[in-house]
Amino acid sequence: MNTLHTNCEGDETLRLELPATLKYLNVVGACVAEMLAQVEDVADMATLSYTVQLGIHEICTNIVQHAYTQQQEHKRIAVTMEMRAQPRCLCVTLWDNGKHFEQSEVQEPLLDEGQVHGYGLFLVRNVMDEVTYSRQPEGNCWRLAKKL
Amino acid sequence: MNTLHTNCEGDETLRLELPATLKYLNVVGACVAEMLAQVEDVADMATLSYTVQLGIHEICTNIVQHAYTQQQEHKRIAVTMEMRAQPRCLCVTLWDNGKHFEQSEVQEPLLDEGQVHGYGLFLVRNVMDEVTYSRQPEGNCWRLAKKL
Amino acid sequence: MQTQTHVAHAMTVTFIGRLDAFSASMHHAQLDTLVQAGVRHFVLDLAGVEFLDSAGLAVCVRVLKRVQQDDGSVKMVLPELVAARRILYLARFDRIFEIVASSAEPGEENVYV
Amino acid sequence: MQTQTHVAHAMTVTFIGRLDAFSASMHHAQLDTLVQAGVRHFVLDLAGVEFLDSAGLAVCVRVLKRVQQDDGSVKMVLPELVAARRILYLARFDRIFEIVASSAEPGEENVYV
Ligand SMILES: Nc1ncnc2c1ncn2[C@@H]1O[C@H](COP(=O)(O)OP(=O)(O)O)[C@@H](O)[C@H]1O
Ligand SMILES: Nc1ncnc2c1ncn2[C@@H]1O[C@H](COP(=O)(O)OP(=O)(O)O)[C@@H](O)[C@H]1O
Repeated sequence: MNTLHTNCEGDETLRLELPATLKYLNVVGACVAEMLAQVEDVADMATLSYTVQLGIHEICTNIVQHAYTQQQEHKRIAVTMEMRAQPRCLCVTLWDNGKHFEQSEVQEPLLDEGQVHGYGLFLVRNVMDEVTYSRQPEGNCWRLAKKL
Repeated sequence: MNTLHTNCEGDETLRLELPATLKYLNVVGACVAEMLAQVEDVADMATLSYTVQLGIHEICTNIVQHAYTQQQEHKRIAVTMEMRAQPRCLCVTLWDNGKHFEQSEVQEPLLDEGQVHGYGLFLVRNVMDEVTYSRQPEGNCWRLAKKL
Repeated sequence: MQTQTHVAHAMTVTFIGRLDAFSASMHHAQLDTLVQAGVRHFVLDLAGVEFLDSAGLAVCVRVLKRVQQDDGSVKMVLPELVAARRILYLARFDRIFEIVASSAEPGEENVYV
Repeated sequence: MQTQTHVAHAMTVTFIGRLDAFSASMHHAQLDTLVQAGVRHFVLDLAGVEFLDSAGLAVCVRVLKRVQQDDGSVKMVLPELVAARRILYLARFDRIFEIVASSAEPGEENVYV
């Protein structure tokens, strides 16, 4: 699965580092939108841009609302973005220093009943081509990729 | 003059680090626009947002076209942005590792004749409330501030 | 905002712009106020929604769960934005909510949020 | 794009979107092509310009300097965007260029860039 993300930290990487508060998340979306706006020959760029922004946004809101709930200080999110060729894709990495994520504790949403939470990671997995989480010495690391 | 910029690196700082190429400069503008979009009670936000984006954009294009002309590698721009209160202002710092800037070599544009270059810093000084350049151990440092 | 205690007919709530994690707590509060004011039948008009995320989905489901206990109902007008509509289909909202073409029924009450 | 060698009347060049450092080299090239094709009188229509920077200003001045040597002229339609218009006034473009209200003259030639 995680094949798009190799060597994703080159000279063309864009880095954004921001306070882990909901009010700044629009900035992340705007950066993604501008990076994608430069990509040519994509059939439905408006929809693609929306879904990629959504995927990244969901990971960010989870960091704000789950990883950093107990923490009072040093709540930051670091995001790196890079356009790659062959296959053409946008690779995004998100870092935080909050609580670890435990996949085993997460339940799939029961779609037919409607959920008051639990749609976030479900949407991310559905709109992105790659989603991986790992614990690194530097912190929690989420890697997303979307083919263009 | 340089009074707005004290203590501008707090928990609310947003950092952006990107390749020093013209094609990525829209991303910087989009970040600034989103940060300003959250500010309330500004009389003509559309014009204000445009002029602040322009000021930052001019410093960036100068870094790309003057500071990094001779350099082949490691051409990066680091930008920090922060909204401050009392007086309410946006503080922006731009860093590069290129050639030093020499104020003494710069001529004011002859406005009545029209110039094929030389409008950049003139515009920056006219649209921002503070503009300072300094050489720091970490590199060239441009500080801009705009009262809101 | 309407505050009468008995509302038999449907109340249309029109969302504009972002319906996301940042605005969710405000939207929760607004819908709660309407439920407390006696509204049991809603039309959530998402036609003008420009950005919808999982927290926005949760806002819709939460009001449904609350009024369902009281034989209430929630209908939904889909966003015009194709991408946002797709998110609602992904979450199978067309099975959970009755999708209606438009909220424009003359004489209906309307709240913009 | 027009390429005839003698053009007596004014050529309107309409700029849309960004007129900035990123697009400047392309715009320089396009205007150069027109000058080489014999155009001496220009109307630069900036009405639809959304972002204008110092490089965009330089694009306008450069074509002026080129055609002035040949008794040419450059008129300008200001951007509709107030902020962009202010930048032109800051640079005193109202003194360097003849400002006209609109480029819409029937029968005139038009190039969109
Ligand atoms: N970044 C994170 N750090 C820690 N826990 C997380 C993180 N993201 C998600 N989780 C856990 O996974 C669960 C499911 O997340 P999600 O699908 O986004 O739905 P929701 O956020 O609505 O609960 C969360 O309730 C939380 O327990
Ligand atoms: N970041 C920089 N590093 C080095 N030199 C610079 C920098 N910015 C501006 N300069 C010098 O100052 C001059 C004036 O800059 P400016 O007013 O922006 O006009 P222009 O870029 O059109 O020449 C430039 O021509 C260049 O010599």
